[in-house]
Amino acid sequence: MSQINPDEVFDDFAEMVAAEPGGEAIRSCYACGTCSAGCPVRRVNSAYNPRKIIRMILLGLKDRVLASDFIWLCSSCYTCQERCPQGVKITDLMTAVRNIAVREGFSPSGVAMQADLIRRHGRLYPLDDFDHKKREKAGLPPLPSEIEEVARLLETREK
Amino acid sequence: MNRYAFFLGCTIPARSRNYEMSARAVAKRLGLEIVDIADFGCCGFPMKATDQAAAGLLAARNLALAEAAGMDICTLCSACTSMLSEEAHRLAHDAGHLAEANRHLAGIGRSCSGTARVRHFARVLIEDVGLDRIRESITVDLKGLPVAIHYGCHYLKPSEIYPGWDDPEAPKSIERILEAIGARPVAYAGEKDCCGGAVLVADEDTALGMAKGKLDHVKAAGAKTLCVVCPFCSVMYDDNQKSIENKFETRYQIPVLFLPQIMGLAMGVDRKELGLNMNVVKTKQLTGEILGQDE
Amino acid sequence: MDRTSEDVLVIGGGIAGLTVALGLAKEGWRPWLIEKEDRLGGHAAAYVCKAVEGECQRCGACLVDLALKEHASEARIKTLVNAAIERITPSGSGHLAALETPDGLVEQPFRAVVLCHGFTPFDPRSRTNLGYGRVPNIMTGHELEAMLKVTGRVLRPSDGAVPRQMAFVQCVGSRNARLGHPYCSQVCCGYALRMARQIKNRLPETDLTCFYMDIQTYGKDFPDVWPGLGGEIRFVREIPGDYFSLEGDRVGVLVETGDAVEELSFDLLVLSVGMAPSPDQDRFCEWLNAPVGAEGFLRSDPDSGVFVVGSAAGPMSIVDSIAHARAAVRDVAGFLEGRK
Amino acid sequence: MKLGEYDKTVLVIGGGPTAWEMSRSLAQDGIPVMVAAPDDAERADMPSGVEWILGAQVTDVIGQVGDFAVWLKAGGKRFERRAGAIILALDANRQPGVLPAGAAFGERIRAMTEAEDVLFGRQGHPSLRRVIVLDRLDGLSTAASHERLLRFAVRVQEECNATVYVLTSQVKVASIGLEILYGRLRDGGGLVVKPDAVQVETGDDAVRIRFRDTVLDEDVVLEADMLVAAEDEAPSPELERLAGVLRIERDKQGFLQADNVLRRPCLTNRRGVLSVGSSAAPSTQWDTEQGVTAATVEIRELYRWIEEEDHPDTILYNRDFCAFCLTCFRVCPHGAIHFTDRPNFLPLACQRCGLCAAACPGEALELVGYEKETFFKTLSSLKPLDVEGSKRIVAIACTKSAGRVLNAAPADAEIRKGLAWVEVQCAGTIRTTSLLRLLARPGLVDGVLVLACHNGNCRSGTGTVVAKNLVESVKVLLKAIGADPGRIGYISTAANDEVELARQITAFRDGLR
Repeated sequence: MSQINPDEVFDDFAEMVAAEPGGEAIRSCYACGTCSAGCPVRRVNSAYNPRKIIRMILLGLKDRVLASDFIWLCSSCYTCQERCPQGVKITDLMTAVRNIAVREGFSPSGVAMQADLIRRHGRLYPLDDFDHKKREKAGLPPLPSEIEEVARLLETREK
Repeated sequence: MNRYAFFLGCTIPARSRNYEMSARAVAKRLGLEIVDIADFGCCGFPMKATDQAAAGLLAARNLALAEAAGMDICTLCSACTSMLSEEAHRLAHDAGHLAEANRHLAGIGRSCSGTARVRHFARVLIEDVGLDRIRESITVDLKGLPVAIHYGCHYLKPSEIYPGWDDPEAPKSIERILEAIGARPVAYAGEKDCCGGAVLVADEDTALGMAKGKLDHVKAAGAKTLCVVCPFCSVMYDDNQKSIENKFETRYQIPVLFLPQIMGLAMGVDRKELGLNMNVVKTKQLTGEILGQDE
Repeated sequence: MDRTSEDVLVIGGGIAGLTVALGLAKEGWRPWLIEKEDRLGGHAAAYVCKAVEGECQRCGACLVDLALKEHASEARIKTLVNAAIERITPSGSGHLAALETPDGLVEQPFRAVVLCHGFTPFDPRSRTNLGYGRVPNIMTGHELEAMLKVTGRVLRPSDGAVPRQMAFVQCVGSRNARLGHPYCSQVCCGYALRMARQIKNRLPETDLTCFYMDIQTYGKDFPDVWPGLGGEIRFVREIPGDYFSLEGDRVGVLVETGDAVEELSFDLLVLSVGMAPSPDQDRFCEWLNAPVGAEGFLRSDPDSGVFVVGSAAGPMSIVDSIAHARAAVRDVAGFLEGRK
Repeated sequence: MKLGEYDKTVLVIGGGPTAWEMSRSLAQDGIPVMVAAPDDAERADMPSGVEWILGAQVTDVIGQVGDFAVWLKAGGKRFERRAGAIILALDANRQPGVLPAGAAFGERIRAMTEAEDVLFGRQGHPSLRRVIVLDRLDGLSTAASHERLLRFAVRVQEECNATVYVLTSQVKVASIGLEILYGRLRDGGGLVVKPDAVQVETGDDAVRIRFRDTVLDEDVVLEADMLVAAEDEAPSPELERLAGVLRIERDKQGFLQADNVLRRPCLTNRRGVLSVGSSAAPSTQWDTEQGVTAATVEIRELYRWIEEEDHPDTILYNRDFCAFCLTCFRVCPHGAIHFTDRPNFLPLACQRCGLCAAACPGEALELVGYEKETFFKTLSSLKPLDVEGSKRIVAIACTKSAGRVLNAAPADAEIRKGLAWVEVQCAGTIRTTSLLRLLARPGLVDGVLVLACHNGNCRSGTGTVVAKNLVESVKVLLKAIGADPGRIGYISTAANDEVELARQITAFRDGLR
């Protein structure tokens, strides 16, 4: 049976999350269970359990959380966030944790790929000739294949 | 007459042209002028997980374009709706954030004041067109076609960015539209459940499992079609219906129609113009029943 | 000191207002007691005696009747029921109250005003996920009290059937930062579990579940009651996430169980709604510029002769309201006598 | 000791903050105060006009409100003082909860009081990284103990800036301000867990605690610099002694106030003997403040009552029938009987329950207004209406509960169908003979009911129990003589319990042959 040991505990992890936009209210959690009970993902895949994730963060289990697969399972449906009696923005909290994970070098290939596509083309699905033809055939107005201004915007920002 | 900056986002122009086509068709019939702004790019939503600040900036850029064009934004994709609305909400309520956004936008010679308004197509229909005009536009009697509504999540939530809009716990907006066009919304268990679209990237099994639950309930409720207002939801229920049927060894054959596709039918718009032939689950039989003919 | 002049206005004829007025009268003052309803007693007068097999459960509901009895034989209190307050304006060192009484408008100056306007039960409609008003057979704890008080039985609103499976959900509208209610309402664990015990005692086959976060120690008998309660009531330390209607108008809820999310269903579900500040509070706040405390309830401002007593000052049980009101008598009298 | 001299001085028992607040409150209202402080620690800022007797112990008290003779022991001397009222205002006596097996108090494991000295004492704040506060896990903590627990935890957090873990089973926040305090703990990084299976291991450099986290459903091992055991308020031995000296009721735990809502906030079974704060019950700061102020109001009212109203005798005593058996002295719940060469009935102390008269074996006592002869006359004059198809019932009802309900009910109410009743001050005063006289009227009376208050809600404390036992004994009697014991019944009720009372009376009526 698994056990959480003192060396897994980072006292400042909760603070780190609370400092990230969306994570502010994490410490208000009462662990009442409203979030998990209503979570459509949790019902299908018990690996995802918002209340447990929050408890892990509050306990300071930094590596376990950031390296996990479960933080990527939130479907961002906001059901929990709408209901949380303490105003914990659970969906936004998951985004915050994901951002931290990415910064610390953990992120599923799919997620990285999406971001890369957008950085490069300004669109998740750059339109190719095939798409243009299809649109024309369907009588839809033409659209640029990609939006290079987006790439510029992100570059100037990262500078 | 109302003009709107028509925001398609990434998925619709490439993957859900039937949604775009039907929306344009319905808009035309209801006298909504929708204007295409070529420079619109990704709303930012897909970047949120990696870098929410960057995502917000992408949204701000689109908002800046709409402001420059002097128009409200009308969206079709719920994810775009929430991403853009959330950013608009922040820009309008957080001066520091507005300044920060403009600092970056300046780099590409753009700026925003946080005044852009973002609304989903369905909301525009209810608030600006009105149910009466929609009723008047009806030429085909849907004879109480039993429709299951999937509102989806971002169309309603987070509610704080949609002041004055529908109640996420007991939504009514689409129901009202469908009733206005002579369809019969059918209640079913798990009506508010998420399609799972956003999980598809991370874990297909979970995503499909979520979609399956919904399809089971819809089938049990005896609905003839499932009505959606977001391309992601459509991907889960329409594009993936077959793989769900195979994966779980079951059978649904439930046509999944975008709201404007159903509306178009009621307005007597031709199947092709509504892109009904592009839906993955065949819609012929359904439309045949509605139009009282077997094509 | 001339105590014959009518110097103090007590607003609200609930247990707190009654107790303050009686105390002041005993001290020789001649308070006015004004109540908007047609009867005195407030919320508590509508509460049921929760005794089980001849054992008092210390809910204190019967104490209201004692206060009313005492009030009936107290000539020094000038009582106005069915009366409203038009407004209160500063006048000299005191307050000028315009009172809308059954026999017309009365203007009367007072040196001190005692606000005992009580609380308002939290309205679960404002949190639509709770399903109240939308899902049949979801009722509030206050509605259950009233039902027990009037009929002595529990019946399902939808069909008048006797519920076999009942659930209570605690902390509805309390301990809720989201709603701006950063407080425990103090009474809900007490009233819910006392009623639950009574129901269990009268209909032993009733299956009772209680969804909760923390059970509050209520009453001195709690150490005797609590350990045994587990046998009578199934305690689930979870707050349901979803409330919906099922076959036969049963109430369905989704509950986290640790390893899964379970759908549980009940014939009747009771929302243990907490206390919220009375809607009247805003007017008094404006007229008397009384300060508002961290919990969102009014605070006394003794220097200007404004006193807030009982559940108008914060969530309080009947017994605590009486304690608060008894104590307030000294503060008000002290003010009238010119002592601080 | 002599009685009969009205003295306004209030004797406050206790030497801590509660006693200090109590005496200050009284002094402010111009009431002379004398404090019997068990400890002999001088107090600075003593309220003016307060006589503070250090190291004092109250050894004996007789008399009644306005006129108590009190024996005190202090500085090796024993002396008598007079007081108009007595207020118990002792501070909380705190005891740490039981530590898990294997753990023992020491450097790293301390009780909260001790930890407060170590952490916030003169030697300043030692630097700590983590502190664990371990509360009792049976759910029986109180808002009082958690007010202190939360204050402590927040202080550790803010003054020693350590991470605080609180292990408890139920967070008790049912008192104004506690939820906000709990929020302050969480916002400051404190974590409250509700664990199962707690084990503690002490090392030289740290204390380790292992528990089952019920949210994660996993075992967690935490390391901290100090483990602090939370404390509960427990009644001190001194309270038990004082209960004997003052002859006042204690609750199950031993606090000096019966578990009876009629006694709240500060009353005891003896008029003029009050109990506030931690003397009466585990108390939050709020409870103590209300108790202290309410007690001041109570004293003002009592003195006004003594001065403004006349106080005729309440008990008629017939020496010829008195066996000096002290029964009356024993049964009086209000300490209203002072026994010298004869029982003396103290009119200011008597609360007119009549239990003494009912219990007197020689029937030497009568409660004024309820003299035997007149009462029996009333009984025999009781004529239940002959309602078609209904049995006739005669009830003796306590005026505090059933009497109220029956009087409030309209004449044609179901509850009054074929029922005639007489009210008494307390159901405990009913005599066997009264019941037999009623039962002995067949043809006129089908059933006899004793209607009392619910147990725990009886003004005289024991009246309900006495009444219930009486009815039981009469049932036995009836059985013995071959009569139908079903003809007599006992129902307890409250002034606001009309529906249930009606149901039970109907049930009794339907059960009559």
